[in-house]
This record gives sequence, structure tokens and C-alpha cells, in this order.
Amino acid sequence: MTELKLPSIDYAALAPILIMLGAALVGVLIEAFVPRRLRHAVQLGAALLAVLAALYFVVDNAGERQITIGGAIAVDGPTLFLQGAILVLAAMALLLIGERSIERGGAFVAQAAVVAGSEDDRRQAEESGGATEVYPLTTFAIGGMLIFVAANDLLTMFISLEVFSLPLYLLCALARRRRLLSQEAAMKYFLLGAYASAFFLFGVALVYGFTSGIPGRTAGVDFATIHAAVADSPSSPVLLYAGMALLAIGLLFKAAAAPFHVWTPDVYQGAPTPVTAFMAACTKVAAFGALLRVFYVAFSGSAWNFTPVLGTVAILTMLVGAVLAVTQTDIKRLLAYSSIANAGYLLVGVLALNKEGLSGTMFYLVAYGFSVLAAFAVVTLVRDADGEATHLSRWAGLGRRSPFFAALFTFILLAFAGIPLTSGFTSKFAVFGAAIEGGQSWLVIAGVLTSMILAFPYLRVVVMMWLSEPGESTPTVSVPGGLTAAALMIGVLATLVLGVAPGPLLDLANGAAEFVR
Amino acid sequence: MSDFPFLSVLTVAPLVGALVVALLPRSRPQLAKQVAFGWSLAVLVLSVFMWGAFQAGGDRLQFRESYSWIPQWGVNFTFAADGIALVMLMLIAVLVPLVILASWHDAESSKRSVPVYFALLLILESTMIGVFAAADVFLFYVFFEVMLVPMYFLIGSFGGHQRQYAAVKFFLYSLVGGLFMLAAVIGLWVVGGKTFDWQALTQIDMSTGTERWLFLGFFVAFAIKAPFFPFHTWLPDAGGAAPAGAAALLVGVMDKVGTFGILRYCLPLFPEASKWFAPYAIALALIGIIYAALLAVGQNDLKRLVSYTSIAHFGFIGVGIFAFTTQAGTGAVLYMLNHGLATGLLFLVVGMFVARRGSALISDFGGAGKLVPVLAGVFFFAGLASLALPGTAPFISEFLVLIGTYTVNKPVAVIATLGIILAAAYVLWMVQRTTQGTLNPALTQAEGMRRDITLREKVVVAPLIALIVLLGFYPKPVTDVINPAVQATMQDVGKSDPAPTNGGVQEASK
Amino acid sequence: MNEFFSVEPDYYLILAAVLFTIGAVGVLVRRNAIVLFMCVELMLNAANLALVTFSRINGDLNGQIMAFFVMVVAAAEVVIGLAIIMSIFRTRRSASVDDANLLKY
Amino acid sequence: MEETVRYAEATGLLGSVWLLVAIPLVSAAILLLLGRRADRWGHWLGVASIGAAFVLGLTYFFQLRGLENKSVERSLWDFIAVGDFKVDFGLLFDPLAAVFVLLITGVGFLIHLYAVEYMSHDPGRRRFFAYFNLFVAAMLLLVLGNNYVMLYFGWEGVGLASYLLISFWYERPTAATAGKKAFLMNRVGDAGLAIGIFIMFATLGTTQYDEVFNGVGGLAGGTVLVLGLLLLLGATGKSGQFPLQAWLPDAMEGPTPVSALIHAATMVTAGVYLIARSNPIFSANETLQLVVVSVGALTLLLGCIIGAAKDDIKRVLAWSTVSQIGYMFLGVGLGGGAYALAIVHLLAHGFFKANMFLGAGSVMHGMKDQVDIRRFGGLSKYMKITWITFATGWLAIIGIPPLSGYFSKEPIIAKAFERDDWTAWLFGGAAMLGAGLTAFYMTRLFVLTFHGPKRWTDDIEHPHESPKLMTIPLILLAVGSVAAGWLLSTSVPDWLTATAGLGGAEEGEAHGVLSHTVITILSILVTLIGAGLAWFLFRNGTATEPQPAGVLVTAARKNLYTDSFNEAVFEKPGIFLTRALVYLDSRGVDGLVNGLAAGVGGGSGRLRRLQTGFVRSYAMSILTGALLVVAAFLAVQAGWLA
Repeated sequence: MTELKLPSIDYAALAPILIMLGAALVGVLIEAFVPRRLRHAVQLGAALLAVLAALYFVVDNAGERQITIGGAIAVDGPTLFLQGAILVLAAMALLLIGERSIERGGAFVAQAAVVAGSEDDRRQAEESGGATEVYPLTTFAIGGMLIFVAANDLLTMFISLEVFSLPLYLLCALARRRRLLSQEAAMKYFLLGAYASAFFLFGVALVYGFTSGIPGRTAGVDFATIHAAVADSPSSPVLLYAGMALLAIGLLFKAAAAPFHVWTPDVYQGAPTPVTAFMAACTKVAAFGALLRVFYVAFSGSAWNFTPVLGTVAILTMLVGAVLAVTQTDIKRLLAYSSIANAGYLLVGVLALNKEGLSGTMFYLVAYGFSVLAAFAVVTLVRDADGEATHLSRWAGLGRRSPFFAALFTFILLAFAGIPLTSGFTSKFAVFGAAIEGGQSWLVIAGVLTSMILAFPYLRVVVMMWLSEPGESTPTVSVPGGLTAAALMIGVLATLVLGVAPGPLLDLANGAAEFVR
Repeated sequence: MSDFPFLSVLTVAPLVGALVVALLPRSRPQLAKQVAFGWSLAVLVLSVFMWGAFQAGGDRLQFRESYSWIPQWGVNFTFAADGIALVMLMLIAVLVPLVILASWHDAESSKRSVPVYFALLLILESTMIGVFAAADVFLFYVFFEVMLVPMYFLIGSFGGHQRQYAAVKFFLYSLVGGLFMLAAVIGLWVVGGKTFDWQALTQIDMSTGTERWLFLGFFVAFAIKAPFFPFHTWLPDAGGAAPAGAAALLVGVMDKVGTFGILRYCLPLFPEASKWFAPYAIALALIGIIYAALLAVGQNDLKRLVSYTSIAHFGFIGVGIFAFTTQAGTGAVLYMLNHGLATGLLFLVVGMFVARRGSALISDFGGAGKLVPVLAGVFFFAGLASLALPGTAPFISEFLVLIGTYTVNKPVAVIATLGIILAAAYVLWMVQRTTQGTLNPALTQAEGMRRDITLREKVVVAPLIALIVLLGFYPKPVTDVINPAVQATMQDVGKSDPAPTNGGVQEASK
Repeated sequence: MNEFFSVEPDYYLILAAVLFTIGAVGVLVRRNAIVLFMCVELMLNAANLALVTFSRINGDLNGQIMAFFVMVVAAAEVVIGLAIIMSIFRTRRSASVDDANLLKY
Repeated sequence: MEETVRYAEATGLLGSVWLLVAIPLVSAAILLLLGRRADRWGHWLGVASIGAAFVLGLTYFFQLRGLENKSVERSLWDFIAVGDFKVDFGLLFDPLAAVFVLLITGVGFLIHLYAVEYMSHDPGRRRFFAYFNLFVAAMLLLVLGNNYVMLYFGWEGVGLASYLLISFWYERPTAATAGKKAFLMNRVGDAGLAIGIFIMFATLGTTQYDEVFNGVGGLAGGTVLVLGLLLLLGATGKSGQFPLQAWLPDAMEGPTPVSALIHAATMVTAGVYLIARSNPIFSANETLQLVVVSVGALTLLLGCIIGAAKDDIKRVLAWSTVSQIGYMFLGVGLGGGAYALAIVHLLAHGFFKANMFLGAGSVMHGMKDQVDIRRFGGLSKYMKITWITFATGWLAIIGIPPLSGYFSKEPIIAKAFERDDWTAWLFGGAAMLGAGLTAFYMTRLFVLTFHGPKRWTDDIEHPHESPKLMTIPLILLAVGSVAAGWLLSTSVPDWLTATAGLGGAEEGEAHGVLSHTVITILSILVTLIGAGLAWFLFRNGTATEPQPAGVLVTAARKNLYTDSFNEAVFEKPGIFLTRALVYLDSRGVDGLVNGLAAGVGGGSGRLRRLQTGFVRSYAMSILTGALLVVAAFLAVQAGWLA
């Protein structure tokens, strides 16, 4: 035993993470000490403030390249880029979460413990202000995501996975209306999420076993060790590949890739819409951030082995997402399948396994996050007496009733369909270009073919909104409060700007596209 | 004057106009129409100046402008026009004001926003100009796709029977083609060393396999757009459902993007593959000529019928392009222009009939010439132009295509010539069932049929008729512009015209 | 690697694998949400066992440290999981996961 | 290459030869564009423009006579110039063209004049004259063009005018259908002509007459044959020759002046013009000539036989036209000096047939538009002028000396016998037989119309002679019918020898299988027998209802089943094919597209069901996926995959 060496800690590099986690703790304290009527404002303010502060430090850290806190956290280009992306998208999601003017009390249940469907429940749905616990939960989740994309060893990755997953499970259960669905979503998400993370963890164990016996190194689960082990470990490669597969399963689950996507439609539909938006945008960034790091840094030595498998998964994902989206009748489910298909496109970018693939995937994540947040923002606005009207048939003729919002949503859908001058096009271009360059033309062709299928459901919504006559039951579009309006406009503008002038963000992504090892 | 940034201004101007029109209050439809019409006229004037500034026989690509757009990907706003593009731009500039004028009352009947209709028309004009003016493959692709959006809404929101189905089909079908092209565009970009500049891309070398795949990607998109058999079934639906003005632009201009794309992109960028695929492309085109003509005979809907005739005409264009001779190529490009004028006219006149009768079914007409003789006369003239009667512009182009094809491929030319017989059949059969024969009693009941052609309608058809006749007798100004561009394209492909088999007569006798 | 341990640790690994499999299959075959959840816990513990075994094989402490972390995480997971399951149970008076079947297709 | 054909540049007055085309064209445009505003005076403008063209034509004709090289061309502008393909918008005024110009404008003027009165009660008279002028312009362009593309231009132009005029009364379904039929069948011929032009360009690199004629000698025999056959196809279409003859009788749906001018005197002879013009091509291949002769002989008999069985006065004349043009084809097919004979017959025919058509029009005018000769009879007393003028036409066509038909037709018959093998008997015999049949059916027509008992329908009381505006052209044409034959047959052949390519082909004294004198006597004899037979049979009129008849007559009444053939072989299968394709397109091609979409939709609907909502089945999916992924990884690692 040598003497205990304390690892060096660069607090500045960790500042965003620390701020978010700190803010979450502060949120818990606020929950305890601030009077009820002020809580909402204070919590929202604190959370937003924390996000902005964290964002400030992310920007401040630009150019940083180091591994700190004993090899647990890597602060490098991708980390900072993705952390920035998560923070910006999370800020928008917070705006949606904090909206209380569309529906009295916001989208969240006042007391999750009230039995769903009971008299109390009806009362809380009509009158009470929503629970403010959502803010600390959200900030915890954000903090977990920030660690997740920066994690430089598998243990940190596992823990941060849980740190951001557990609050999300809870958030899913907190819908004000249709609580049965909400709770069911939460349970499914939780059980399956835990199941998948168990796979992940077993994968960690196997990889750990694989790293033993490398000349000049001790066994461990940090990526540098794994990378070295892939190159020359004396252990059985079965451990490596089984471990790698199980790790991939855990991450692909979060990324909603087929066949690990099964939770997505149910959870997206059942969860409160702002939470769905948060998951669709930020979880995706976090999951792919981790995937990128694992496969680009730790396992890059065996790229030849995992690309065919993951490529098949990518194709399956695109296909499942696209084909199943065709017959969906609920807008949130439809967006869920769209999100699955997009996971497939992102995987294409990941599998390019080159610098362009890295930057393209990161670009795609940001662009998609903005669009999907805007899309769900519109979903929160289309309501009738029972809350959100998510069944597609109810959207008929929406374009006549509220042309402005219908136009915004149409624009978002065109972006999803990959029409040029939207970020949907530029981002697809980025990943497909990288994939062809990386020699993965087959994935691009699959991507193109599934895009054709996927265009149909989007177009069906457009047809519904514009070309169908409004029916008696066409819901109204609520006038959005300032928060939702802000989130929506930011999302739409970003979709447009990234479609018309993607240059600056591309530069940023290109500049960031190098992992520290 | 030639330093003036014609192409970018032409692209942007209608867009600005569209914004202006869209922002006009819904309650002032008249003003919206006037502004839109005036705006399109301004575009026309500018285009005429551009035509004047173009130096036939000068550089292949003129009016070149380039602005950086996405330097990370080597994407530039590069505009440039060769003779082919110039002719198509001119066609757009001429057609759009007339279509706006012809659609004066179209939007009102649909109970939808009038300013939006005209704004969409102007957006469409902008994107169509952009697609022809682009000299950057990425930019071209952008316009190629974005072009769908205004047309989708024109068909879907303002169309007739089955408009939803038609609009979705149009959009999806085109998008499918576009996505194939996207894959090829990306591939080309990677192969070509991360540049989208058209001129740079013509210089690159690639393996035979790559070239063929990329060619296919582009070709499928263009074949759907044009449309060639068997990718044509969207057109009768779209053409049948679209409002007449939009249909005129759809068939008259937008579909030309397909054939233009083949000339501008497939041939110069993938010359070897073009030659390799030429027999197949010609076969498709040839089938299209005969097949679509026969189908046109069997139609009972005027707009669908005209759509089918267009498919047949596109077959001629396709044959002309892939024959790889100067005559056939020039004929094909000229055909693109003339078909735009003739079929544009036909669609607009059909629209006038439909507006009067409230139906596009031929069986709802019959003997209409008795009620609206002048309109029927114009209809007949448009039909004549469509069947390429000498004295009308399409004759020249059809003749050039056939004669140019004959010199290199006799059977193809002979079979294609059968198409001119079928053309006479469908046009005359259409004219007979619509305007001739005993008067359909129901027709006299229709309010609109009591009015013959109005002054507004005369103003719409007169320029088209004049152009068709003028170019039918004196096509030289246009062929002189087209010819160098086509010759350059043929050089790209590495083909030259065959000498007369018993040549030397010309030298000997004159 | 030490000759003495060359066979024996493999038994632990096999045990871990068996436990993991039991857990994984248990999730499929049991209906009660609590039992399902216990199965997941079983999988986590199987992983722990594997970690500790590898740690022993490798002769370092990393695996054991990880096992501690996992235990903490598992505990946190229990809290969340039980909260969710409880709230559903209160409404439905049933802990069968098959009863929660509103979201589908 | 040896240059045998050379045209001089038109200078001086002849430089304005384009006016011939321009004047009627402008007049037509004015009449069409001014619309009803020109209703009151439009017809006079129409007549005047043709009159002016005739005067100009005469002037040019005399100018041309004074020139040494009797062929001048005038290039107006570059019509098409693409690569090596250069086409002049150019005109050629040579003896052949001049003859046609005079025929077209001269006879045309008279018929225009006649039409002023004939169409006076028709509300569409202005439109009629516009089309009529358009026709003249197109026809003049056809004969004046100096290259095949110009010829094609005019060729289709006259087709258009013909269509417009046949279906002039478009509200009648039969007229509309007849017009369409005419245009379509013409287009079949046009397609042949077009391909012929392609061959010229592909082989010789030009379509100019002089260059083609100079170069044709160097072409392979097969090429010349194909080229000639294609031109012949064009000619048969335009001239109503077998196998494209069916449209011409239907074309009688148009107003009678149209039948006279277009479907008798001028347009239908364009095929003859084409072959005469292209004689260097046709002379270059004997097989080709044989085909032309065969077509002519076959058609002339066909026309006679069917004409003899028809009861519609205009249709009889129409079939007669078919038959007479058969003679002309026979003539041009025989080649050599017979070219000129064919042209002479063409000109003479222009006079007498126009005369008879106008006469028929005059009869119809007086008989309330009755056309059935079984419903005429004894009209000689009521329409003296019409009767006499028609008689001159009748005698002329059957070839009674010294009327024009004798001078124009008899030499062709003689020429047919001049061939030096058994075909002389075949073609000469056919021509001779045709002469007899012609005499028969024309006499039948004449007798039934003007002599014998009255068989009028009840609503007719006093048939009246037509007004002067109609009779004057009749008289003038009658004079032509009488006198033209001798004049033309003595002057035109010499005149035509100056036509580039036509001259020099005249060989020395021919040795036929029969001497010329014998043929002359025989033909007159045959004519007299035919005419006498008809007079004898029909002197007492005929039944007013159709009578049962033998096989031949029934067949002849049904146009020898040629229409049935067309219907069975082209029309019905065409309609069937069209219907089948419409079905195929919507169910097959489009069905495939929609089926693909439906397939995706169906697959989606079925796959959706896998999302059962049971969390355990989701877990199952994850576990299965996990096993597969692990297995795949291991398989890849072991080298089993990829």
C-alpha cells in the first residue's frame, strides 16, 4: 500500500456540475423553508439562475482540456459543448415546466400522494397550484446529465445515469390530469430503466474484469484503461464484447434505440408534456454524449467489431420509428416514434467514427433538441376542457382556428421531415455526410429510405391542420404565457437559424470535436 | 449592366413581394392581387433586361455571383446561368404574371385567404427561379426541395376534388426523389472533396461504380420530377387537383426542373454513367411517349388529360436529352420552353372552362364552342400547339428532337414519331368532346358559360399565343442562346454529332 | 495470476451470471411490481458480486469500491421505485404490473 | 459530286414571291382576330386577297418565263439552325411551283367567289373565309418551299385548314368526327414524311431540294427505297390514296366549296406534287416506282368501284377524286415524261372536278341541301347553267375529246402500256378499265341528277338556279374544263422540263405493247361503253330506297370493307388498348405506388400491436434485444459475421 494520494480537483472545470447539484439542494431547502405561495416563483427563479450560472461557467471553460477529480470527469470539447447544449435546452424546458398561465397551477399535480381519480384528486386538479418539487427534481436531473456527458469512467457514468434517471422517473408521475396514465408511465419507465441500468452495471463488471493484467496498469473502469485493455489485454475478449454489448444496451435504452425503445411511446405519452419535452431534448443529448464518449474513447480500438452490430441497431431504430409513426393517432406518441427514428439518425452519425461524425452528431443533438422542445411547446397549447387535446383527429382544421401556431408547428414538422432551410435538413446532412465519409454508406441509404416513410406521418399532421375542415370538437389553442411563448419562439427561431445559417454552430461543434484521453 | 446581380435579385425579389402580399390584410384581396401582379411584372422586366445582357456564345455560365454561406461544408450562394437556365428563367418570368392574372378569382371560390394564395405563388416563383439560377449543388438541392412547400399548399389548400390526396402524393413522391438525390449529393460532396461548386465538381474523377450510383440518385429524383414513366402517377392527380394557375406552373415550369437537372447535373457530372444509362433512360422516355399519349386519349378529366399529355411530352424531352446530339439536345431544351408556353396556355384555358362550368369532366361539356366560340378557339389553338403543328413553337422543338435522335438511333426516332400521331388523336378527341358536337343542354344552364372570353382572359392568353407563334416561325433568338450550352453539355459527355452518312453535299453544292 | 485462485473465482463469476439471469428472467415471469423490482435488485447484486470477484482476481480495490457505490445507488432506486409503486397501488389497489395497461399501441 | 440541280437567287420582282403566302395569311389573321367586327366585309377581304395573289402569281409567272434559269429561290430567314442542321425559311419559284400557284390561286379565286354567295346564309361566313385563306396560304407555302421542312410546314398547315373546314359545322357530330378522321389519317402520312426528312438529314445532312437531289444519286438503293416509301406514305395520306383513302369521302361533311377547292382541286393533289417534286428520288429506284404505280392503279380502281355504288352526290365525286388522283399517281409513278402528264391531269382535274363540285353545290343549293342522287332527277330543266356546266365537267372527266380529260388522262393510259414487260398489261389494263368505270359512274351521277323522272322529296317545289355569283365561277370553270386540256397538254410538259430534276428524263420514242393509236381508240371505246351502259340503266331513274344487291355492290357500298378493316384492326384495338392502359395505370403503376404506401401502413398497423402496453413484454423485448446484441457482438468477435 502506498501512501494515500488525494486526487487533484479542478473546481472551476467542475463548476457547472457543482452549481446544478448545489442548486438542487437549495431547491430542497426552499421547499422546506419558503412559504407556499412564493415557492413557485422562487424555485423557478433559482433553477433558471442556476442553469444560467452553470452555462456561464461552461462558456468560461471553453478550450479547457483536462481530466480531473481522479480521472472521473473529463472536461473537454465534447463535454463542454454537450453540457452547454443540455443547459440551454434545459432552460427552455424549465420555461415550459414553469408555465402556469395556460392552466391554473401548471401542468403538475399538487400532491402526488393524492389517490388518482378520488374527490381530492378532482379538487387538486381544479384548484391547487402544482407541486414545486419538480424544480429540485429537474435540477438534479440536469446535474446528473452534466456529469453523464463528462464521465470519464464507467462508475461515474453509472452513478450519473442514476442521478438523472431517478428524478425523471418521479417527474413522469406528476401530471395534473390523467394521472393514471402518468403513474403508469412512471412505473414503466422506472422498471425498465432500472432493468436496463442493471444490464449496464453488469457490463461495467465484465469490462472491469477484462481490464486486468495489462502490462503497467492496474485494472479499472476509466476509459484510458479500457482503451489500453482493448489494445492489449490478456483476458478473454468474451468479457470485453459481452461487457461492451451490455454497456451499449444501457445507453441505447436511454437513447431510445430499437429494440430498447419500447418504453418511449408510453412514457412520452403519459408524462406531463413539459417533462416529455425535457426528456426528448436533454436525455437524448446526455445519452448520445455518453455513447459518443464510450465508443470514441474507450472502445475505439474495436470499432471494426461493433459497427456492424450498432449499424444494424441504427437501421432497426430508424425503421421502427418511421414505420410505427405512420399509424399513430396521438400527437405525443407520434413525436415519440419520431424521436426514436431520430435516435437512429443520430446513431448513423455516431457510427461514422470520425471527427465529422462527432461534430455532426453534436450538431444534430442541439438542432433536434430545439425543434422537439418547440413541438412539445405547441402540444401544451392545444387544449380543450379536459386539458391537452393530443388525439390527432382533434387537430383537424387547426390551421383555420389559429393559423399562427399551426404555421409554427408546420415549420417544425417540415424540419423533422428534413426539408432544407430548417435545422432538420442541415443536421441530417451533417450526420449523413460524416457517415459516407466514414464509409458507412449503407446506413445513409437506410436513413434516406426511412426518411421517406417518416415524412408521411408529419405530412398527415400538416394535412390535418390545414387541409381538413375544422370540426365541432376542434380544440382551441390557448394563448401561451410568456414562458411557453419564449420557449416556443426560441425553439422555432433556432430551428430556422440552424437551417439557414448553421455555420457558427458548426464551427463550434467542429472546434469541440475532440475528446481528451 | 452585366455586373448587375441579376440572379440573386431575381430570386429574392418575389420572396420580398410574397412577404408584402402576405402581410396585407385579408379584407383587401383586391390590393393583394394587384401588388402580386405588379411585383411579378417587375420581375419580368428585370428578366428581360437580363436576357438582353446575356451574351449568346459567350461564357457558358454568366451572371456568376458567389457569396459564402456555410463555409464549413463548402456551401456557397453561387448563382450562374447558362443558356438553358436563362431560357427557363425567362419562361418563369413570363408565366407567373399571366398565371396571377388568370387566377384572379380562383382563390375567392375556395373560401380561403386570398393574399395567402398570391403570396404562395410569389414564393413559388422565387424558389423556381432559385432552382434554375443555382450553380451550387447544395443550393440547387435546397431550392429543389423548398419548392415543394408552396406548391403543396397551393394544391392542398386551393385545389379541387381530391386535393388532399393529390397534395400529399405530390409532396411525398417528390420528397422521395429528393431524398435519393440527397444521398447522391452527399456522396458527390464526399467524393468531390467537400465542395459543392458545380464547376469544380465537373472536374473530379470517380470510379465507375460510384459514378453510376450517384447518377442514379440524381436521375431518380429528376425522373420523378419530370416525370418519366413509371414515376408519373403523381402528376395526373396533382395536375387534376391543382387550381389551373398552379397546375400551369407545376407542369409548365416546375416539372422542367427534372429535365433541367438531368442536363445540368447528371450529364456533366456523371458523363460515363450517363452514357451507360442512356439506353434505359431512352426506353423509359419512349414508353412514356406512347403510354401517356394513349392514356391521355382515355381520360375524362380535362386537367388529368393535359397532365398525361405532358408526360408524353416529357418523353420527347427525355429522348432528346439522352440522344446526345446537338439537334436533339437543343430541341429538348427548346421543348422545355415551348411546352411551358403551350401546356401553360392549355392549362390556363382549361381553367377558364372549368371556372365557367364548375367541372373539369369532359362529359360535362360538349358543344361548348357554340356558347363560347372565342374561348373554344383559343382552346383549339393551345391544342394545336400541344400537338406540335408547324407554325407553333413546339413543332420546332419536336422536330429537332426527332431529327437529332434519328441520326444516332433510328428505331427510337421512328417509334417516337408515332407519338405525333397519338398527339393528334388526344388533342382532337379532347377538342371534339369538349367544344364540338351537339350542345350539352346542361351547359346552357351553367351561368358562366354565357360569357365568352373576358378582357382579363384575353390579356392572359394573348402573350402566350403571340410567343408560341413567334417562336414557331423564328426560333433563332432562343436556339442561339440554347445551342452553345447544349454543345458544351454534349462535350461534357464526350459526344459529337454524327456526320451525314453520305456527307459532303453541303460543301459540294454551296 | 495466482495459481491458487485460478479456478475458484470463476465459480463466483458463474454464480453472478446465474443470479443475473434469474433476475433478468424473473422480471419477465413475475407480475407483482415489488417482486419485479426485487428481481432488478438481484441483477444489481449479481453485478456487485462480479465486481468484487474481479477485484479479488485483479488484486486491486477498484471493484470493491464500485460495489459500495452500487449499493448506495440501489438504495436510492428503492426509494424512488417504492414511491411510484405505492402511488399506483393506492389508486388501483393492485400491485400487478399487468393491470397498468392504459398506454399502448 | 456532280451538280445537276441549281437554283438562282431570286432578284427583282421575284424577290417578293413571299407575298404570295403572306397576303392570304395576313388576310386570314385579320379575319380571325377582328372577330365579329369583320363580319360584314370579311368575305370580300378573303376573296380580294386570293385575287391579289392570283394577279401576283401571274406576274411572277411571266417574270419567270423571261428568265433563263427558270428556277429562283428566295431565302427569307434562318428557320432552324442548330449544329449542322440548317433550314431556310426559303421559297422556290420554279415551273412546277408556278403551275401550282396558278392553279391554287386561280381556281381558288373562283371558288372563293362562289363561296361568297354559297355561304351567305351561314353565320360563320367570316370564319369560313378566314380558314379558306389560311388554307390557300398553307397550300402556297407547301408548293413554294425550297426544302422539305418548308414543305412539311405547309403540308401540316393544309391539314389543319382541311380539318377546320371539314368540321366547319362543328356542332354536327359527323362533321367533327370526319374532321378528326381526316387529320389523324393525314398525320399518319405526315409521320412518314417526317421520317423521310430525318433520313435525308441523317444521310445527306440537308433538307434543301437542290442538295437532296444532287446527293440522292450517291445513296444506297435500300435507303432510297425506304426514303421514297416514306414520302409515298405521306403522299397517300394527303392525297387519299390507298391505304389512307378513307378520310377523303368523309371529308365531304364540309361545305361544298371546301370539297371543291381542298378535297378536289388542290390539297389532295399535294401528294402528286410531292412525288413530282421528289422525282429525282423516285426515279432513282425502280422498285419504288413500281410501288407508286401499284398504289395509283389500285386506288384508281378502288375509287371507281366504290364511286359507282354511292348515292350521295358529293361522295361519288369524292371517290371519283380518289380515283382520278390514282391516275395521277400512276402517272408520276411511271416516271419520265409521265410526270408532266400527271401534272397536266392534275391541273385539268382541278378545273373539271372543281366545276362539278361547285355544280353539285349549286344543285344542293337549289334542292334544300339534298345530296342523295336518288332524290334528284330532271333538274336540267330547272338549272340550265348548272346543267350545262356540269355536263362539261362530266364529259371532261370521262375523257370525251376534245374536252380536257381526254388530253390529260388518255396519255397516262398510253404511258401505262409503254412499260416493257407484263406490267404494261396490268397497269395499262387497270387504267383502261378505270376509264370505263369512270364513264359508268359519272354518267350514272349525271343522268340521275339532271335527267330522268323527278324523284324529289315532298318539300321541294321549285328548284331554282343559283345566283350569278355562283354561276359565273361555274361558267368560267366550265370553260376551263373544255379548253384547258388541249392548252395544257401542249404547253405544260415543255414548261415543266425547265423544272429542275424533271427535265432531261424524257427518253426517246417509247415502244409500248400497243401502239398509241390503238390505245386511243380503245380508251374512247371503253368510255363510250361505260357511259352508254350507265345511260341505258339509269335513264328512267332509280329506286329511292336502297335495294338488295350482289356481293360486289354491297361491298362497294361499304367502301370495299376498307373502313371495317380500319375499325377492326386499328380503331377497336386502339380503344381497347387505351381502356386497358387506363386500368393498368391506375391499378398497376399507381396501384404499386399506393400499394407500397398501404403496405407500410399495414405493416405499421400490425407492428403497433406489438406495443402491448404490458411492461413485462417490454422487458421481454429488451432482454431479447440484449441477448441478440450480446450474441451478435460475440459472433462478430468470433468472426462469424461480417
